[in-house]
Amino acid sequence: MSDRTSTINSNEVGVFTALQSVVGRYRVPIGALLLVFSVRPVVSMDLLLGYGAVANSILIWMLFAASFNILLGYTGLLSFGHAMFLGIGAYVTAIGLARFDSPFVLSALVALLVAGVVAYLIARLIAQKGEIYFAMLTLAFGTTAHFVANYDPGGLTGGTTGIAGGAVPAWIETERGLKYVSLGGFQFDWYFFVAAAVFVGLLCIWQLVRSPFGRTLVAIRENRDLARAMGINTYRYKVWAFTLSGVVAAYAGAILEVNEQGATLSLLTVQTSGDVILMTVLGGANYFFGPLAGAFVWLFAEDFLTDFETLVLPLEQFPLIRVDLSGVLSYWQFFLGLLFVVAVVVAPREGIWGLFRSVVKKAVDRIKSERDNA
Amino acid sequence: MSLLEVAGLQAGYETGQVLFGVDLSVEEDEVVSLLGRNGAGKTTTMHAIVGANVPTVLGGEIRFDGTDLRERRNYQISELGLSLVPEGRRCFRDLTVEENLRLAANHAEDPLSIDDVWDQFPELKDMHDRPSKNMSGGEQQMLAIARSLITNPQLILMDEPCEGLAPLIVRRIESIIKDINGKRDVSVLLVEQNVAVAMAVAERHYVIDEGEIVEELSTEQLRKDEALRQEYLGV
Amino acid sequence: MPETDTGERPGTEADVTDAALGATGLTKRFGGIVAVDDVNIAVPTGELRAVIGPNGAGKTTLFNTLTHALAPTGGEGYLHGEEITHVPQEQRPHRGLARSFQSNELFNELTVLENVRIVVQTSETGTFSFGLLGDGRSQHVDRASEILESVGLSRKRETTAKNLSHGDQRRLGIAMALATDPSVLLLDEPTSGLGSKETGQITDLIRTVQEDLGLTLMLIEHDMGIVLSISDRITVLNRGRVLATGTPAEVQANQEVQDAYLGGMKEEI
Amino acid sequence: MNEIPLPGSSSRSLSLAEAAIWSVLLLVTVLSAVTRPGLFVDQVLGGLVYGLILVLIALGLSIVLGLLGIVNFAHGALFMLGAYFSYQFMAVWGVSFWIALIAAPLVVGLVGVVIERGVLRYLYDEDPLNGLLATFGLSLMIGEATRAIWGGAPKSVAAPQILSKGMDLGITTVARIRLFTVLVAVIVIAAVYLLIERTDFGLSVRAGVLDREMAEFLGVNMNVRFISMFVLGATIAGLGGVLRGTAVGMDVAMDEQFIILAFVVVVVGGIGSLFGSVVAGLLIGGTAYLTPLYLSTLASITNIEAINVPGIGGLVPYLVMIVVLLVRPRGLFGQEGFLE
Repeated sequence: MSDRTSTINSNEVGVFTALQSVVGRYRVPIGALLLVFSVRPVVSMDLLLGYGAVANSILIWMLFAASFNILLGYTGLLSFGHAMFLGIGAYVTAIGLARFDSPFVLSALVALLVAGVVAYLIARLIAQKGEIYFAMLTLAFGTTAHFVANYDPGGLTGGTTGIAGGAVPAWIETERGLKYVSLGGFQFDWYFFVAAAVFVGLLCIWQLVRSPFGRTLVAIRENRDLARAMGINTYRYKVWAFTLSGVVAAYAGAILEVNEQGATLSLLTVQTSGDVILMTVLGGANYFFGPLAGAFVWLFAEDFLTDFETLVLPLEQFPLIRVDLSGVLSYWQFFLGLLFVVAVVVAPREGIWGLFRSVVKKAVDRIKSERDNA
Repeated sequence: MSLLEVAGLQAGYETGQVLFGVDLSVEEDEVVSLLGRNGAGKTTTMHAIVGANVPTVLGGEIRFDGTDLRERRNYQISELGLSLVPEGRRCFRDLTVEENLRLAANHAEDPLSIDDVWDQFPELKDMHDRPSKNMSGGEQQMLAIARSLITNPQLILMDEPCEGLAPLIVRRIESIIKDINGKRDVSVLLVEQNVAVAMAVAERHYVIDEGEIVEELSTEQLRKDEALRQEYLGV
Repeated sequence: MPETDTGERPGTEADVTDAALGATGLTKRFGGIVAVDDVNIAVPTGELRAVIGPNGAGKTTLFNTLTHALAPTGGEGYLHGEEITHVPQEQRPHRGLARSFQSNELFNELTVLENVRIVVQTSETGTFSFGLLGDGRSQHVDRASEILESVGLSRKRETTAKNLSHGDQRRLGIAMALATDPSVLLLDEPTSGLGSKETGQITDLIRTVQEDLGLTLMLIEHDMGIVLSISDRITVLNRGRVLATGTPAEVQANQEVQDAYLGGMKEEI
Repeated sequence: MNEIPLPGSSSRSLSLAEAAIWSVLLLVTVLSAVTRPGLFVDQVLGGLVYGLILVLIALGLSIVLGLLGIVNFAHGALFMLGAYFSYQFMAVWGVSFWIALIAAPLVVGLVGVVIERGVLRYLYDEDPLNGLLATFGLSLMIGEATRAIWGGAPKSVAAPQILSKGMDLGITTVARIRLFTVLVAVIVIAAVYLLIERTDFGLSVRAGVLDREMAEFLGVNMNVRFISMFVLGATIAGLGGVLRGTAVGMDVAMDEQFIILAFVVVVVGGIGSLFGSVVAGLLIGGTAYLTPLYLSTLASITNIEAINVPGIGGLVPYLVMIVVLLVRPRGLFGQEGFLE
């Protein structure tokens, strides 16, 4: 639990120096910073994918999953319609760029505003419903958003084809399939822009969940009746949690729009909403980094397992067993689904990140006790 | 050998142990009461005996008619002739009176006929097709007792059957308990806070406090021992 | 309206508009069952009022109705002379009316300090506050620590609430109620499930906070020893109705109370 | 402070507006039926078949939800498996439709046993969200397994001769398999109703829904009943899959599409009410098929082509649900306090 706020245990304070305590206190932003700039180098390693193109989407989906976890992990609300806000972010930005020739920043700001207003209005209608009803109603509103985009009102959304042409900001340059940002004479890799933007988004979420507002959300998740008895207006907190989570999702959507050079209808499907649930729970809704881990594993596995063909044991150099897995692993979702089911049954809020933490903690404890014994 | 024999029973919940060695027994054809203030462990004892989901039994023995109850699942106790009238009645709210009774009879070894029950509880017969949620507290309590009785048990465990009921109804329930004990030779273990009710129907009384039986006495002794009533029952 | 009376005789109450906490004709029905039946109550400022009655008498439902955790079916509620019948539950702590729960209701996964700190924060910022800037840990910690000190939980401030002992959970519940900075405090069986040693400690704690903070207290309690020793006056409930109200001596002497609640020893059957 | 009003507390004093709405509906119905009788009958029947298929899935969902408190997202996958198993029986092994009609649902029932024993029993008495999430993962697994075994391309099977012909109703022709679907669904629904309301087994199941532990104290072995009801629900969903697969074919997307709509049916009908599920299934099937027709009728009368929204039929179930839940928070026949 302590991961959320990086609480410093009182017995640790004596041990850590002041510097270490600052690191401990800000370990979430520091971790996030390290994370966003290491995703591409890591996935590009030969042992893993050998290429880094997927890193951009991984980062954006991490942010999207983290925005979703404001609801599921911190407030305890399960939404089946979160894709709606990712989609609004992408669509409104694309409409601004392609249909009104407005600059990217303005389009994106309008996108966040629209997402916020839509989320606020929906939340006011449904925030007080029981969890099953809440999930079903978010699903209904999400489906409605998909319908509207598909209906192509006023030729804005482009129907089934989505918005493809003219939806890239002027400061994006493409060379041989790779995107570069060119701002005021500087030119740098699009990946760094995504990393910085995602980092800013993660920082906002971190600040949100550690703020008094965010801690109140956790209290509501833990015991709604007690929260009310102690003077907390649970309804308004839920409404604003839903709204802010929608705005951050739209922010991820705006970045995704540039990354994919347009908005596609698939962003608004129930499947997208389902994927973000799967990622978040698989990664561990209990932790700030849980959904990020889940998004990474999900998207990485998609590329890695689909490419994976032959399993050689124990080592490439000494092949004793050679299994052709290409036929099986192309159905990678089956195995991730299995992992997901096991995670929910064994420890529903822990996920991969919780498992990773407890393994690390055990190892540290063992080293400590060995050192003490010696 | 006693009909019900509980020895050294320890039990508790997630939040901590509640029973620290309860010893009690019920003989055939006897009405015994288990007295104690709130939180003393009365309902926990009852639930431990019948094998409820909570509490967890941590140690001790529970024997009914020679059978080790700890080996039995909660749905296997009724076939042994042990029946529970739980705290708060727990009638199936959407089922009618007759359905409540039929359900119990369906799963008993040698049930009474429904007419036997109507004879004992004529007021229930008049409302046989009414869902139990539409009945008053007293009527629901009658139904809960009737539901136990129709399984033709050897022993009924009753958990505060007079809770929140008007004096007239309390009298009626007292007479029912005496009646089923007298006419049908059913033993009753009665959990009560109301000493008057316990003294009216039971011959022998256990007093439980902080998870242990602290006293076992006759009605006469209980009547006389004001200090004990003050200390353990707050009376 | 109840009689305007000094409240000397058992079964009578002072004027609700003079009282810290009051109710007239308060009623709560569940389907066919009347759990709280036309209850008049008026607890003067600074009084410690015990509510007793057999199981199922409607004591907790009375608390739930007074705090609007359950909307009353009829009647009015008053706080410091002001009518609050329709004030929502979450606003009442901000007006000075707080409560603890019979079962241990806590924010289970949070630490002891966090449990109290969130209530302090709520008490200072209102039923809703954006409070997006700042750090949830540093604000209001001092006040929360002070309260934990006063209930004797300082050493356990970093313990997760669900891992506390039963007695400490009760303390934490009281600490959270105190953190709302109440003028009127309702305690629902603060000693239930505790051993005699812990019961004594909690009783002392209740007495201390009442004296230190000048609280008006209303308390559901089964232990007659505690009730007789600490309460100024006692209200006896039976089947949802007020049977009698008076000083411990008056209530003990009341025949009706003897019959209905205390076991009716003299009653012949 | 609390300036936000709580939704869903509307009054019942809208009789005039209601009367207006009903009379407009009636008028449009009559107009549609008169101007395009063939299409009207087609749509009514289409809605009926579609709605009944939804009811077949919703029955199992509703039972599992009421009895075990689990929102079984994998129930749609069982429905899909029914269709694919019938394909395996009929197209691959060459078994007759009539045998597949019985055998495929039974095999689905077996899969149900595996799911119940392998996963769901660990989730009883847990947070309902966990059940929803775990079964969501299961449906993903079954979906991928289906894709791996039978491929991603749509499949179809040939209905037997007697059902493949059309039946001439004068104004339109109806495929007999659709009428057969209606017949089977009605029989199944009636049988489930009788089982639950009229038998001792059903009595013990109803008691278990209300207070599981008390029923066990009275000697009911609830576990056995839970498993049987789960398997029954799975089998019925499988049967629905066979009927749907035979009538219009199958693909791997039918899982998600139908489970979501079946949930909509359960929620609109009111969680815990079988009768509500039946009514809601027919309501949703009917509105999904009739709304496009009504809108096109309205468009042709008023000459406003914009009314004729393409693809509106797919959205109607959700709109119905939003409206129903905002007006009646527990659905049409839902009970107080259930899963709130």
